[in-house]
Amino acid sequence: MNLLGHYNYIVVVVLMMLGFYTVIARDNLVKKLIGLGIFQVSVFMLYISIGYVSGGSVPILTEGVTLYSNPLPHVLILTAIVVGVATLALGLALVVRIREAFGTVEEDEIRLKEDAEG
Amino acid sequence: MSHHLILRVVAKFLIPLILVYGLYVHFHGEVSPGGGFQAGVLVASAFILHALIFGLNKTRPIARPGVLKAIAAGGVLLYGGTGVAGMLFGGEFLHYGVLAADPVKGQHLGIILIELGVLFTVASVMLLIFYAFAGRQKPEAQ
Amino acid sequence: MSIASVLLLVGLAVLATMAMALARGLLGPTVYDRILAVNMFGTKTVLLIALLAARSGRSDYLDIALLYALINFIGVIAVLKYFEYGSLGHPHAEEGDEG
Amino acid sequence: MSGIEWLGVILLVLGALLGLVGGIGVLRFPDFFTRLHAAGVTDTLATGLFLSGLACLFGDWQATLKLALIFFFVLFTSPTASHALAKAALHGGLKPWKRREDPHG
Amino acid sequence: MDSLIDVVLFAFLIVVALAVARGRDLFAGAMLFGMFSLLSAGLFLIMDAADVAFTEAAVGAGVSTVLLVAALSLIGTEERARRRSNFLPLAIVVVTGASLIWGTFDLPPFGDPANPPNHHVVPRYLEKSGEEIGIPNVVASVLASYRGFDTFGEVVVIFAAGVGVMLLLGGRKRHRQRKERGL
Amino acid sequence: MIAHNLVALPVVLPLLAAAVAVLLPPGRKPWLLATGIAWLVFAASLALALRALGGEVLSYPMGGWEPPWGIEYRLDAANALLMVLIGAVAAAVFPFAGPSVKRELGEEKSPLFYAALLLFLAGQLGIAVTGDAFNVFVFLEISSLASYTLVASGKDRKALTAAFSYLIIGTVGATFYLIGIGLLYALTGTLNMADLAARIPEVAETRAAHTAFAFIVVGLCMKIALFPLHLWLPNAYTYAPSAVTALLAASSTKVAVYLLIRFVYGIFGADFSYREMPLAWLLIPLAVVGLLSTSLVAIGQNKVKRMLAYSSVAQIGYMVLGIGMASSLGLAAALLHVFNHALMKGALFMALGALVYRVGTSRLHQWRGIGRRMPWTMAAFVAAGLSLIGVPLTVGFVSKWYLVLAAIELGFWPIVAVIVIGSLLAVIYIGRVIEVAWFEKGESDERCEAPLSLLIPTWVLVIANFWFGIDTRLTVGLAELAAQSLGGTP
Amino acid sequence: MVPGSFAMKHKVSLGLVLAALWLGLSGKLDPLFLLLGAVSVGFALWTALRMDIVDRESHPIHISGGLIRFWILLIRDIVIANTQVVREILRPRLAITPTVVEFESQQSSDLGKVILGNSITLTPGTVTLDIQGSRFRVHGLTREIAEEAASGVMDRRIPRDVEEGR
Repeated sequence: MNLLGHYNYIVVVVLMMLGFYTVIARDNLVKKLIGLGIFQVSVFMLYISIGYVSGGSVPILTEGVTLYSNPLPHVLILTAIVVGVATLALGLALVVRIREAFGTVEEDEIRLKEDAEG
Repeated sequence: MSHHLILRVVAKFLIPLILVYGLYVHFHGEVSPGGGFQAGVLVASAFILHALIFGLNKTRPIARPGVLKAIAAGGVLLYGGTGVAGMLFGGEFLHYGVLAADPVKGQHLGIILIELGVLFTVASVMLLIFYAFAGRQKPEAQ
Repeated sequence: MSIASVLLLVGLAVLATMAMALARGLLGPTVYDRILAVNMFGTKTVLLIALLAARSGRSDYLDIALLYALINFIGVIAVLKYFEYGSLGHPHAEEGDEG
Repeated sequence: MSGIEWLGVILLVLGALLGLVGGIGVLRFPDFFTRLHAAGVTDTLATGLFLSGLACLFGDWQATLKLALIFFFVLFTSPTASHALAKAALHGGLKPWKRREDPHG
Repeated sequence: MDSLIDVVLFAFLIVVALAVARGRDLFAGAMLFGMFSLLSAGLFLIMDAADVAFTEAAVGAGVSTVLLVAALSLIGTEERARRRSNFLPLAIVVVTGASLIWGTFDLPPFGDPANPPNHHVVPRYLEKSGEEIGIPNVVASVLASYRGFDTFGEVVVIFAAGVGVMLLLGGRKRHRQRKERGL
Repeated sequence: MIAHNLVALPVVLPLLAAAVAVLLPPGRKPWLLATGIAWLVFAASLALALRALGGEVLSYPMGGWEPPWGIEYRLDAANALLMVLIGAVAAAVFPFAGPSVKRELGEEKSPLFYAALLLFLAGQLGIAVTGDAFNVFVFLEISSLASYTLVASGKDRKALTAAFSYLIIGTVGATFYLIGIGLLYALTGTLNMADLAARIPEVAETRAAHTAFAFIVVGLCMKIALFPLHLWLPNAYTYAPSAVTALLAASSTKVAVYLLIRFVYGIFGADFSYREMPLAWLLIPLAVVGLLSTSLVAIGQNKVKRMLAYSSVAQIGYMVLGIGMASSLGLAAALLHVFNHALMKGALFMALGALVYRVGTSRLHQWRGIGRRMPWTMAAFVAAGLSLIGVPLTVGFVSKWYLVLAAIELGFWPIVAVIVIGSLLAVIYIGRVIEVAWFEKGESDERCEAPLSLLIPTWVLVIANFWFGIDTRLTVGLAELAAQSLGGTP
Repeated sequence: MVPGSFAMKHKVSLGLVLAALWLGLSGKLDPLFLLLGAVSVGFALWTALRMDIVDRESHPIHISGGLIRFWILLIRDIVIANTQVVREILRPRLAITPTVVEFESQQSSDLGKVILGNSITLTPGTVTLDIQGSRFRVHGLTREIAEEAASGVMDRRIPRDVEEGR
C-alpha cells in the first residue's frame, strides 16, 4: 500500500461520502438531490482516476504520441453523466409536484402530513 | 427581462454565435473533444437564453413543444433506425460496417447518423424539460 | 525557470484567486455577493482551463473554456431572472423596452 | 526561452497578479457594489493580459483565434452580467455602502 | 505541476462539498453544486479526460444550474433546521467510506501504465480504431461504435427523463384536481 | 435475419416503439401499439427460451464487435427464464392496462404513459439479456427512470413521495453498483461478464475485489428491497396505478434478484461468494427476519394493496433464502420462485386492479361481500392467493417444495420451519380478504363484474399459475439448467 | 424594425460573421467540413431570423469609422481605471468613497446606450446601475471616478453614426 500514490482515491472516497451523507442526513428533498449529484460526480472521479495514465495524453490519436490515457472509463462516464442529469431532472420534477401537493419539501413534515391522512 | 436593455442587445448578438459554436462542437466531435451530447446542450442553451430574456411566450412559437417532442422521438428513431439498418444489411444491431461497401466508410456514415440522433434528442429534450419547469406557475403559498 | 514552472506558478495564482472568490461565496452575506462570487469563480475557471490547454499544447481544450464562458453567462442570467421575477418563464414584460 | 515566450510569461504573470489583487479586493471591500468593481478588475484587464500571454505561448494561429474569441465573449458577457447583477441588487433593495454616514450599512 | 494543482482542486472540492452538507440555503446549495461540477471538470481535464470535462462543464454549469434554479423558483429556497439526530447517517457514512478506502488501498497504483485496464480490451481501441473506424478521437469511436449500444441507452435515458418530466409537469388541469382531493 | 437478430429484438423493439408512442395522438392507439409490442416480445422470448432449453448459449455481438471489445448480449438458461417471465407478464398486463389506466388516469396523457411503460419493459429485458456489466447499469437506469415516472403517475398525492424515495434509494443503489463495477474494472480491465468471471479468480485475494463484491451486493439489495432496505417498496406499490403495480411487482425486483444471482454465482463464483466472503451469513438471517416480520406486518394492513406489497417483501425473502443456501438445488429453487412469484403476484395485483376498478378503493372494510358481487374477479384473486400460500397444483407449491428440498438436503431444519410458518402467515392474510369478501355482508348484492377486457388477462395469468404448477417441464428445466451452468456449490 | 435592403444587409453581415466564426474555429478546408459549416451557419441564421433577433442592434455594421478610435480610447481608459482600482484595493487602510451619480446621456438610440452602459461597466471603478430613458445611474468606487464618469467624456466619444437611421 502506498498512501501517496493513493491519495487521489482517498479524497474521492471522502467526497463521495460527503455527498452520500447529504443524501441520507438531510430532510430537504432538494438538498438530497444535490447530495446525490455530488455523490455521483465523485464516483465519476473514481472512474477517471482509474483510467489515468501518468505521462499519457488525451486519447485522441496524434502522430508521434504512443502513450494515451485509457479511453474506456471516459466513455462510461460520459454515459453516466447523462444518466445523472436525467435523474436530477426527474427528481426535481417530482419535488416540484410534492411541493404543490404538500406545501413543503421537508421530509419529516411530509411524513407528518401523510400520517395524519392515514 | 426584455426591458433589460443591455441584456437584450447582448443576447441578440450572442444567440447565433452560440448556435454556430454548438454545431461546430457537434461536427468536430470526431477529431477533438465534443460530440452530439455537448452540442445538444449548447443548442438548447441558446434557446434557453432566448426564453430567459424575451420570455417563454416568445420562444414557444419558435420551437414549439409539439415539434420538439417529434424531434426528440425522431432522434431516438434515427439512432435506432441506423441500428436496424445494420440488421437489414445483414449485420448486427448498430453494425455500421455493413452500411457501405467499404466498412470504414460505413462506420463513418453510421457515426454521423447516430451523433445526429443524439443531438436531436438531447437538444429537444433539454429544451422541453426547461419549458416544463419554467412554464409552471409558482403555487400559492400554503 | 522553465515555462512549465511559470505555468505552475501562474496556475497557483489563479487557484488562489478562485479560493478568494470561493471564500466570498461562502461568506455572502447577500445573495448577490454569492452570485458575484460564482461568476468570478467561473471566469477564473475559464482561465485555468485555458492554462491547462497551454500546458498540454492542445488548442482543442480551449473549446471547453469557450463553452464555459458562454454557458456561465446563461446560468447567471437565469439566477438573476429568478431573483427579479421569481420565475424563469415570466410571461409579461414584453413591452416597456427600457427599465 | 525565445522573445515571444518571454513576452508571454510577462503578460501571464501580470495578468495573474492583477487577478490576485482583484480577489483581495473582493474579500476586502465593504459591500456588494464595491466588490463589483474589484471583480471588474479581474474580468477585464487581468483576463486580457492572461489570455494574450497564453496566446504568445501557444504560438498557433488557431489557438490565438480561440483565445481571442474567449476574451471577446468574456468582454461581452462580463459587464453585462455585472450590470444585470447590480441592477437586480438595486431592484432588490440593496443600498450602496457610504462612507461616514453609515459605515456598516 | 499536475499534482499540486490536483491537490488544490481537491481541497476546493472538499470545501464545497462540506458547505453543501452543512449549509441551509438551498440557493447557495445550487450554486455550490455548479461550482462542484466545474471544479471536477478541471480535474477531469488534468487527468486527460477532455470529453468528460467538456460534458461535465456543459451539464454542471449549464443544465443542472438552470434546472435547479428553475425548480427552486417553484419551491422556495429556505431550508428548515434539522431536528433528527445525526448519529445514524454519520455511522453509515463512516462505515461505507472506511470500507471503500480499505478496499482502494490495494487497487493498482494510480496512473501506472502497467495497470491491468491498460492491457486488456483497451489496446485494441487505441491501436486499431484508426483503421477500423477511421476517426482520431478514440473516445468518440468507442462511444459511437464499439460501445454504441451504451450510447443508444444514454439517448434513451435522456428521452425517458423527458417523458417523465412531461408526464409529471405537463398540463395544469390535473394538478388542481389533485390538490382539491388531496388536501 | 430475424433468427440471427432474435436476441436483440425483444429489447430494441420496445425502445423504438416508445419513441413512436410519444408521437401518437392521445387515446387508444398508444395502448394498442404497446400491447402489440408486448405480444411480439413474448413470442420472441418464448422462441428464445426453447432454444435455451436445448442447452444452447446464444452470444450476440452488438454492433458486430465481438466481446470483450463490444457489448455482448448473451442468452443462457437463466436469462431465458427471466425473459419468458417478463414477456409473459407484459403480454398479460399491457392489455389489462388499457381500461384500467383509462379509468384511473384518463387518456389525455396516454402517449407519454405508454412510452414510459415500454421504456420500463425494454429496460427490464435489457438487464436480463445483456452480458456486459456496464450495460446493466444503463438499462437499470432506463427502467428505473421509467418506473419512477410510472409510480408517480398514481392518483394519490402520496404516489409522489413514494416515487421520490424510490428514486433516491434506486439511484443510491445504482451508484453503489457503479462503484463496484469501477473497482472490478480497475482490477481486471474488462466489463464483459464472461470475461470478468474468467479474470476474477486471479484477483480474488485482493481487498479491492472484496469491496467491489460488497458494493455490488448491497447496491443490488437496495433494488431487490431485501429486508432492512425495503422501506421504499410498500408505498411505491400501494400508490402506483394498478397496472403499474402488477408490472412492477412481477418484474422489477425479480430482475434485481436475477442480477444478484448472476453476480454471486456467475461472475464472482460461488466459491468466492461463500468461502471468501461470508455471504450466506448475511443473506440467510436477513431473509428469515425479513420474511417473518414483513409477513406479520402484512397481516396488520387494512389496505389490500399495501398488504400485498408487504407480502412481496416477504416473498423476496424466499428467493434470497434460496440464493443464500449456496447449493444447486437452492439456486434452482430461487430461480423458480422468481418466475413463480412473478406469475402469482402479477395475477393478484391484476385481480386487485379489477376489483378496484369497480369498488374504487382497496380498503378491506369496503370490500364486504364483494365476492358475491364480482364472483369471477374475486375467484381469480382467491386462486392466485392460493398459489401465494403454496397450495399443491399451483406454482407457489412447486417453488416452495424445491426450497424445502434444498433446505433438507443441507440439513437446515430451522429453515424448513420458517418456510412453513411463512406459508401459514400467508394463509392468515389471504384468509382475511376471503373472509371479508365472501363471508361478510355488503350493502348490496348487485352483480357488477369487472369488464372482460380486465378479466381475460387476469384469468390468463391465473391459469398460468396452475398450468406451470402442474406442467413444470419448461420452468424447472430452465431453472435446473441455469443452476447447473451457474455452478451452485462452492 | 427596418424593412427592405437595410434588413438584408444585416442578414448578410450576420451570415458572414457566422461563417468567419466557423472557419476560425474549424480551421479545416476540406469539402465535407465546409459543407457542414454551411449547414451550421444556415441553421443558425434561419433560427436567428425566426427569433427575429437580426437587426441593427445586434449587428451594428453601420458604425464604422469612429469605432477603432473608440476602442483604442476605451482600452486606454480600462488600463488607467485598473491601476486606480488596484491602488484602492492595495491601500493599507481603505479610503474608498463609493458614490452614486446620475447624468443625462446624449445617446438617443438603444444601441448607443448599450455601448455607453457596457463601456462604463467595463472600466473598473464604475458600474452602470440603471438606465431610465436617457438617464444613467452609475456607481463609482470613489467620488472622483464617479464624477469623471458623469462628466460625459465617454458619452461624447461614442461614434455619431450609431444614431444613423433614427
